[in-house]
Amino acid sequence: MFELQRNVIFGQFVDTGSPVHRMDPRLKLAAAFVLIVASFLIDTFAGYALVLPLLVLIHVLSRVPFGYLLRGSRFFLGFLVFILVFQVLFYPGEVQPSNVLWSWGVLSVSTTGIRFAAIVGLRVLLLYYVTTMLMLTTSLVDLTNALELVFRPLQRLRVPVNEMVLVFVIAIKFVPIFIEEIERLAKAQTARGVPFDEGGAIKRARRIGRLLVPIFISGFNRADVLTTAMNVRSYRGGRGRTKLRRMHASAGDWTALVLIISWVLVAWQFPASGWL
Amino acid sequence: MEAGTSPVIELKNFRYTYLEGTPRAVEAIRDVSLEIHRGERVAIVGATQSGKSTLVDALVYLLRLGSGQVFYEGEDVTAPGYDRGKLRREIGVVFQSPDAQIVENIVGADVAFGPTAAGIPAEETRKRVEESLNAVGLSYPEYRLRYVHALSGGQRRRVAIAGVLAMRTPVLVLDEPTAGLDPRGRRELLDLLLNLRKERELTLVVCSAGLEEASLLCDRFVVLDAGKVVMDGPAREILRRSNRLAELDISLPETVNVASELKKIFPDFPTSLLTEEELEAEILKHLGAG
Amino acid sequence: MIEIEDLSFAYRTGEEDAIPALRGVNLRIGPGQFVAVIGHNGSGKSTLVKLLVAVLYPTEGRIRVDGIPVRPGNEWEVRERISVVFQDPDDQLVMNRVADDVAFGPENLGLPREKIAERVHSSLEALGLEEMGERLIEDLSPGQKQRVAIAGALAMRPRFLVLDEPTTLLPAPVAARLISTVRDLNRSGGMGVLHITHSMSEAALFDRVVVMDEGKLVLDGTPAEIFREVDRLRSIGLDVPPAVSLVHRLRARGVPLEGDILDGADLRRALAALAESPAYRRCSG
Amino acid sequence: MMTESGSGRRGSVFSFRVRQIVVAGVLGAIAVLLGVTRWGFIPVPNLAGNATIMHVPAILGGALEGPVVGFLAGAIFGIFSWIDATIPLFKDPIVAVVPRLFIGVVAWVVFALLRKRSLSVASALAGILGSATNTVGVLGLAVWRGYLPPAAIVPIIPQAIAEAILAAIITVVVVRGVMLVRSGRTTAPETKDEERRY
Repeated sequence: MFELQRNVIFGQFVDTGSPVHRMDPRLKLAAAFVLIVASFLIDTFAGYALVLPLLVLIHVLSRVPFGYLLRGSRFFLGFLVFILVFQVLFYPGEVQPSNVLWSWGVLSVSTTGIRFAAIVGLRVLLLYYVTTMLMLTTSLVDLTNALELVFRPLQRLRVPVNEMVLVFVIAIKFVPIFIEEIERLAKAQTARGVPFDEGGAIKRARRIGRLLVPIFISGFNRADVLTTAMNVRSYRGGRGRTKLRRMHASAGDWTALVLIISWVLVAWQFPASGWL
Repeated sequence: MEAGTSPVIELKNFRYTYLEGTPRAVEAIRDVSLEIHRGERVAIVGATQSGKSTLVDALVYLLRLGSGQVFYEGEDVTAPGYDRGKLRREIGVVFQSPDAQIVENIVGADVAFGPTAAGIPAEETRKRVEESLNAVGLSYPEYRLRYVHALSGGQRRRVAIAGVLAMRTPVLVLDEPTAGLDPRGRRELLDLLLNLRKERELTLVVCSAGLEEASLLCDRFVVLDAGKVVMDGPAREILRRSNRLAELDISLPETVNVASELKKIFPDFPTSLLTEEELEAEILKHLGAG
Repeated sequence: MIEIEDLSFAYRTGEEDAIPALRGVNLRIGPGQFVAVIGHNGSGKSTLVKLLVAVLYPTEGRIRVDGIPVRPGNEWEVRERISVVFQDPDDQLVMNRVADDVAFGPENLGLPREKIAERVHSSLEALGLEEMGERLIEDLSPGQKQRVAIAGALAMRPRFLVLDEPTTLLPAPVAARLISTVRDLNRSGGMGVLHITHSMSEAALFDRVVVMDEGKLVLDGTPAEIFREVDRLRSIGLDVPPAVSLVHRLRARGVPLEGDILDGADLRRALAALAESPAYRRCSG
Repeated sequence: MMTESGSGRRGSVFSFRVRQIVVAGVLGAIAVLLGVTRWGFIPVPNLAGNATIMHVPAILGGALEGPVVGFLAGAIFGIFSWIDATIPLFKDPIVAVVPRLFIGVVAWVVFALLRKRSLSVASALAGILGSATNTVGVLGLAVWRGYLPPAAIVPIIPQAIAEAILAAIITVVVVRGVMLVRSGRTTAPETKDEERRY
């Protein structure tokens, strides 16, 4: 319980140096966005049958071991099965009596319910696969840089892009610092005989509240110093800022993005066109 | 104050890997065996990342199970049924950051925290609070109701020490006791610790990156490098090997630095001097002889 | 040139009366000077820093930086001339990668990309971090983080670098290396340095030492001049370097040591000279 | 206490003060660390086994620092719970992020309205209603997006109540602690306890 950093998987970046890793983070972000939108648009089995192999292909190209991803996904998959069963049993929509396979009180199993749950399951699976692949192949730092660069033109329209990204950057920066601090706190207080893992929920909430007080106080103090430091380094908002970091999108990156967009369009429109 | 025969704390082939099994694993301690006897005053010295903080954690067992054993008074504290609560009532640790250690927001309440948790009656606790606050130079009537957050860094460190003293532990462990203090705070704290050392029969362990205060408080040095004990012996013997210490990035007491300079003109000038008084006497002796 | 005239400042904290943090400070620091400021906690050192970079404004008196008065409206001009490094690098580094953080200041100035790249490169090089641009800051040691902070300050190309206790949290050998790097920067670039510290041995390495106590400037001179005032310094909660203290003792015992002695090497030279001197031979013989 | 001169160049609705950016980042980091260290999950006897308190920093951001900070801290919490989700419905960015934006804003409204009357009541209600915003928003969107049948809400109610109560307790404790430090008071009132221990 003292090695809190053990559990830290915030940002699951695994660098294999693959082409997926090397893709321009801006285009990667755009590709992920397209795929997330796809999960909202596609609602046919054929559509998912077309789009999921694309993710598998990306996964293979990323060279992230399948076992690694699967091990990290056990809890997710278990939970997914659980809510799907729930979804089937309590399906709220209109069901033709002919589609009911089994029912008992409020519980029922119908083909309509199963179909609906299966589509929801595939949608969640796609969302999960997309975000996980994005996080596995892109460091958080590159991701924030990409976010800022992609949305930079909006800064001219007074949308505080730089400011919002900066909030994210500062949060990422402070996580390891606070984890170290909280680790120190937990150790020192255990050494003084504060019982950590005991007591009921209310008692624990109070104890955690009291432990959080020094974290918040130190957080506010750190925030004051950092505010001063940023002011002293001439930070006055995102407008008028320039940027050192440049990103390079290769022809290959653009091709990949175009490919992904077309693939998604096909998966979305092809089944609806009645050809399948 | 003579050292007893059986050690009060003993580490046997202790190894510890921080964040074991993760990509960020660090071998913090690689095979340390160490005996500390009752009444000894030991400094554990090493540069950053040498493993000294992990060693402090091992003493009160604030770790996962590592390999090797840690004994307190002959009992294996790593054994499953061992009462670690008792261990922590026997070994008092003053950590580097008092803010992490202080659990209450009123000075008196914090000092009373340990004894209260240990089930000591109110009357006795109050006596101990008074005694401990006075011992660290914070007058009891003036400070018992003060808010901790309104104190200076040096004062907070004293409150942390008082909280440990109130437990009357036979062993006291101090992690970087004077780090970050200004000259006045540092001097006052050193005086206080020297006084405690004189008045109470304490087994003292001081953890430090440099030998400056360690040389004033302790008479045995255990030097760590990359998780291993590389030197262990009487303070003055270790100080003679100043070149080796400098290689390990351990800062020497200024008195030793001055003595090393003087050795260039007085070839028989001893370098393992700990106090200004000793240095002064030695110079006068050399001048008289010259 | 930093000019401070009759500077007073009081914090206003809620209902309580204003507590004066600075009282009538007069100080001039010329371009390229290498100055240490010492004083115990609460002596007003850190308040002085905040006033210098227009984070706070004087209650009374004036500050001018290269002729620019520090007052609301001028803060950005002032901050382009003075950079500050604070005690804990964790609280002042903004970005997550070394090069990005060093670039943060120049980016705020709206410099063209090539200029920023050049400044980042030269600042990293000056601090011996040229290989570390792409490293994550969280993976660095405290000493390296503090170097990144200094590189970030340097990238602003300031006329003055203010160091607000940057060595307090560092082990002594690491701190010593940092100060020697700053000395090199001062010598090669002509940038003025104002170093606030608790360490008397560090202060002894500077050309000029300013002593503060209870919001007032009490002593100002060369280290040798300042550390002559052993009793005065001790009475205000400060100290002198150990070698100075030793010399003080020896002189009190009648050993006629000549000259200004600040460290072991000075003492060695003085003792060697003494051993050679005829006067000494006569009395010991 | 700190006079800040580094506010945005122009007073647009969209410009944040530097301090707001930094404080929101700090509070977002605390929310994230409650998640990654598992400190943010308190065991309660119910279906999921745990009640989360990860939304508390957003509540505190709203209560102590205003709606902008509450909003941004909630955004960080939301984005984190999206990219790090193990519970399927949070893999949908709409469910994970959108409701979280309002936690701090609601907490701010409640706290600002009631703080003159009683700090503890204001904190407790900010905790409860901030928590409720989170629960109602997440569940509502999850049902709307088809991840949960409406019937699934019933067994989650005890969990939601537990989270609201825990959030209220922690908000009260932390607000009191932070306010005490900010008050600048140096000495506590005399204790009257018969069994005075100090």
